[in-house]
Amino acid sequence: MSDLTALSNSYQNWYRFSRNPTAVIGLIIVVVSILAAILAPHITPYPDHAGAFVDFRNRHQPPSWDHWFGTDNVGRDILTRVIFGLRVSLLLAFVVLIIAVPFGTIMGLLAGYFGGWTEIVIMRLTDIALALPPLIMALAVAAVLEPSLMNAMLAIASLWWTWHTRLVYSMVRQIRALEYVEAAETLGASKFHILFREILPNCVSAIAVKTSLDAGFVILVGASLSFLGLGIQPPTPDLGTMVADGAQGLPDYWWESMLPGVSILFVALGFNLLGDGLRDLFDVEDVR
Amino acid sequence: MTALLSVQGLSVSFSTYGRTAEVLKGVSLDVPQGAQVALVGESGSGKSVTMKAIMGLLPQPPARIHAGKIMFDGRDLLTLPERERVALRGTAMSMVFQDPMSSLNPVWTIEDQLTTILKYADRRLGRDRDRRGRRARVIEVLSQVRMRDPERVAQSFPIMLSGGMRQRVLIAMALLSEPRLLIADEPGTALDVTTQAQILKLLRDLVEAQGLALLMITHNLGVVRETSNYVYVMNKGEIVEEGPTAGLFAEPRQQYTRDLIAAVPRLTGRVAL
Amino acid sequence: MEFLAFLARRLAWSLLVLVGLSVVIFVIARVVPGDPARMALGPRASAEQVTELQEKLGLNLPLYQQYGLFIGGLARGELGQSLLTERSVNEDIRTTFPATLELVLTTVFIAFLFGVPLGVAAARWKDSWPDNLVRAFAIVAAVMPTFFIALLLQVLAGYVLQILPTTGRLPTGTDFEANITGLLIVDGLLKGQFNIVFEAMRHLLLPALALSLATMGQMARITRASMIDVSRQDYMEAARAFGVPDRIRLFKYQLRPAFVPPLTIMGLEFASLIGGAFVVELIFSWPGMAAYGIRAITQKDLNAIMGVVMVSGVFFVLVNLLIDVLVGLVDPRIRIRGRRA
Amino acid sequence: MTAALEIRDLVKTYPVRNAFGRVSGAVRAVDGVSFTIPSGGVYGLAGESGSGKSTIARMIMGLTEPDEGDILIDGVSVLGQGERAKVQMVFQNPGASLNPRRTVGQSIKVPLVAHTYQGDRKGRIGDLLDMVQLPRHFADRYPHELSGGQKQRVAIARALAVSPRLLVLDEPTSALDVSVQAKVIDLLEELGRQLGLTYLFISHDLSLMRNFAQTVGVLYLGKIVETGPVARVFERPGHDYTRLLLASVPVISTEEAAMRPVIPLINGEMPTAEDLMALRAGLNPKETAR
Repeated sequence: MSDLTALSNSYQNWYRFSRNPTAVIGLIIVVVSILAAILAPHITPYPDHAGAFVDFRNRHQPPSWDHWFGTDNVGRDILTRVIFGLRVSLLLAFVVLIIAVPFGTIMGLLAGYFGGWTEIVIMRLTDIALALPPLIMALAVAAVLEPSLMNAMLAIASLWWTWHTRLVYSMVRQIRALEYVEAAETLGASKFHILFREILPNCVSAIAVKTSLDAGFVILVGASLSFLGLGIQPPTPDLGTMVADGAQGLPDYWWESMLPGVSILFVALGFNLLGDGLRDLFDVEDVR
Repeated sequence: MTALLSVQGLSVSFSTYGRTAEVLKGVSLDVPQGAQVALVGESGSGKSVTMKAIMGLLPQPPARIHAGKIMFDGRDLLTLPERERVALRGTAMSMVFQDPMSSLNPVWTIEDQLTTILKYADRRLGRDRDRRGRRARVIEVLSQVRMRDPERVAQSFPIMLSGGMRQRVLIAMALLSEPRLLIADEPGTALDVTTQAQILKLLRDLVEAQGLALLMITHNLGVVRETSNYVYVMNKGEIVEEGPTAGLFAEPRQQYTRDLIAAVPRLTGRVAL
Repeated sequence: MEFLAFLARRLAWSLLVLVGLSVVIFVIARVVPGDPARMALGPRASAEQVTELQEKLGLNLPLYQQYGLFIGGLARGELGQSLLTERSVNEDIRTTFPATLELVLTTVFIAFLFGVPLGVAAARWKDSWPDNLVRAFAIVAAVMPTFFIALLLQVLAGYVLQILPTTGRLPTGTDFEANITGLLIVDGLLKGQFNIVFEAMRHLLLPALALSLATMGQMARITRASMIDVSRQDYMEAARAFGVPDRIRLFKYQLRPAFVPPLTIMGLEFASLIGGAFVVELIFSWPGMAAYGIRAITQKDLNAIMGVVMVSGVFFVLVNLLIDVLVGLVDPRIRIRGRRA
Repeated sequence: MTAALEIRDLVKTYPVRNAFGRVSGAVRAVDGVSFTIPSGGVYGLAGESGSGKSTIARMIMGLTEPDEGDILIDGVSVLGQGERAKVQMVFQNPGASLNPRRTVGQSIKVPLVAHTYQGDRKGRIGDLLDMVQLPRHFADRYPHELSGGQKQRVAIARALAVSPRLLVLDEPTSALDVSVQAKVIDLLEELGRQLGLTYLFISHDLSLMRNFAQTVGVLYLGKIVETGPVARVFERPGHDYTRLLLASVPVISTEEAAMRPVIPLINGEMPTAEDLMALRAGLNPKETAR
């Protein structure tokens, strides 16, 4: 009986989700991008072009049947490098969010529920982080240490958690005032129970929506960073770097910068559409 | 004498997610000129839908009116052109909103909101009144609802006023253009009992003094007795019983009404059933 | 009174944020591995040269004393010497900041000018084609990498159509000194040189547009959501029940209470606008502070980096204080209660 | 016999801050309140918003600590004790007092886990649902699948899970329709008899109080202004505020109407409590525009 209602609930959710065309498109883009990134060595037409490969006879080839996205200034297949570049982008988003989301959520729960000095300290930290854009932070760190993917991820994650903290904090402040939290307190429930069993489940949908949107934005920050030459270093393919390098050949060799640029746009769009679809599905208030 | 407002066989359905539910099934009720009529029902009875249909505030879709007439002053509101219908709103018939906390715009002063309403009501009625005239009328109406310092209230933003005072402002809002019919949606239920009593007395006094017709929509049988002399009892989209208030309360004929009255706790203590 | 107290409180918090920011910047610059003096001088410098520079920069002192020196300098508005330009960082920022300011202000102006009406239109025609169009625009604008938009605009307008300049603030060789406010448009107006104003605007258009698209989409989205939120309030239905016309309801009753979220978000967006300016200035050869910052970063010019980040932070904080005042003007509840809802 | 609940001179003040956050004074939300409820009794606390009734409930539940005074349950002071299994609470709004993401069973299990109930928890949940006359399979339902009255029954079941002595009922039926209210009140009375429960019933609904409580205390601005057996207080009210409250109740019969005290009108209008007090004290009612 209960299993049936639960099942019909999730079926209903899926039905509503599947009726939302933008959300479905978003999901497809996300899934295809992730699969392509994972399977890159097996599905790309010229896997060896991912490294320091040179073929000057084939440089600056416009898009063709052999090279769907054309070739770059040393003759490498751009489609291959875009797909390998996705790996870097998605890895960046994954690592940043796997650090930032749980940490930010816990900080938000603590600040929102306990109040007092916990709240003051945590929320002032988030205020400071607001004044410091992730891109500039990552740039500064890259300058002082050395430009690398790891440093970029750490620099971005070190600020990104604050956005989740602010989201969860404001939700907890609302939820804490509801009677069911007070009821749990009068029933003698532990603080752990109240935070993780009563409050957190009511924040999960909003966190999911935000995480999906964030994945797109982290990818954009990462691409900007490498566009400025402070991301992952060559010859590893990276979308931002490809746009920057290709820009030297504008407007004649437009595909060398435009197609990697469109690819970034495409992946970020996928995560955004997915997040928007989830928002409609969960009926979450506007986050971000 | 024909009634000022006469709802005849009104049927309304709501369609959501492909399902259609009939929420009003042939509702008929009359509000004669200068009479005080109550429409009482529990949640989900259809009383709010009836009220919104009369005011022309039903969102269509999802709602659909598929039968009936709403006669006001001899004209059927449902077939009236939209312009003429809008012209009646807030002028010939107007409404006292329920929730004093959320029914006033928080970013404009009371005077600003009342004069705006008056300005467009005047325009529809072809009345010529300048800014100063409008202001004077607003102050006049605010004193009619027994506001002690109408000038200061007019200058206030809603959050500077107590719940009771905001409810008075809502009543003043309804009185601005000298309506003939006042539709009251559970005024005072969001307030404390003593404040509610003040509001109900004020409403009663105003209606009697100005000879207005009143349609009181409520779930509270006590409020019905305090404010009306004729009552319609509604359940599941239908009028189950009607009659003069005192008589109906003393001798309900239908089982539903009997149960409803029996469920109300009495100030005198338990009644032997 | 309550409002003044609110602003005073916000001001106090802002100062705290700035102190926090200075600590963060200091930590990044000093505690991370590597010797700033060695980094600045490069691997071929002699040990004496490094020691000399260390002493000059106070790097041989204990950390808390170094922070003391740093914050003391900040308090006096002294950002130290740039290792790269060998001028004071103050001087460098004073010459470059107005260009960035002009760019960012124009961007905000454009974002608001188009974003808010788009949001209003989307809310007004919710779920029909104008709404869908605005929502699609907002999403695409949000996910377009700023550098990509900038390149695209540069190619389109600069190379293909050839109607707008794609680099700098003025045509090369223009003899004009913006020595009043540093903003070309303002100074041009003040000096009555309208051709300068015109040229400055022409040069501003592309970079400002590139920088504003994402924020414009954001404004449209927030305005739409906020308008829809307000449209569900009881007072909107009341206004309708009293026969207040559509137009008045939309602009007077709905837009004003709905205006607070876009304003607030605009304030928060400033941080990412400054971030975006780093990219846009580089692409359009804009002689601003962000471009200076990028150069400082690639050359490991520590004082300059710290200066640029600190000035961005101060700018952000000031803008948000201004926004608090605006929000108070728009919404009397904040004025009266002295806090946000 | 010791009282199930004894409240002694309870005081709770809240600091008043000026615009700059400085403490500039204090409001006495609860100002020297004392009462006792004998075991198995029903004590009604009547008051309007701002009277301090919710603050009293919160202090009894241990959600707020009083500044002065003592709270004794079965003759033992409970101040400073964290959990109070002997006293449980039913909240005003059944829609908000159950977590929307948790099933009825999960909600009822919370106190069982918190107070380390040793027996068969699943069986106990079923028994509790039986007690509040809901089908046992409701344990798997989510709150949004229930009606308001059903939710309030679940809240009662949850409060009874650890066999408390005393239930604090904070306006338990004010969000319900009258017909549903009557059934919930019947249930509470029956449970009270069966389990020997003591009730503290907090409400602004005097008619309901007349029917449900045996003793009533009328709370005004943090003080009990009148107390006594409910029939005596309602038939011969001794305090002006009680009279005003009674006169304000909308009633449905002439007998009830005859019972309401006559209140002097001020400017042709029902006075506010402040005005009435001021009038009695011989002062001119002052203008009260806030």
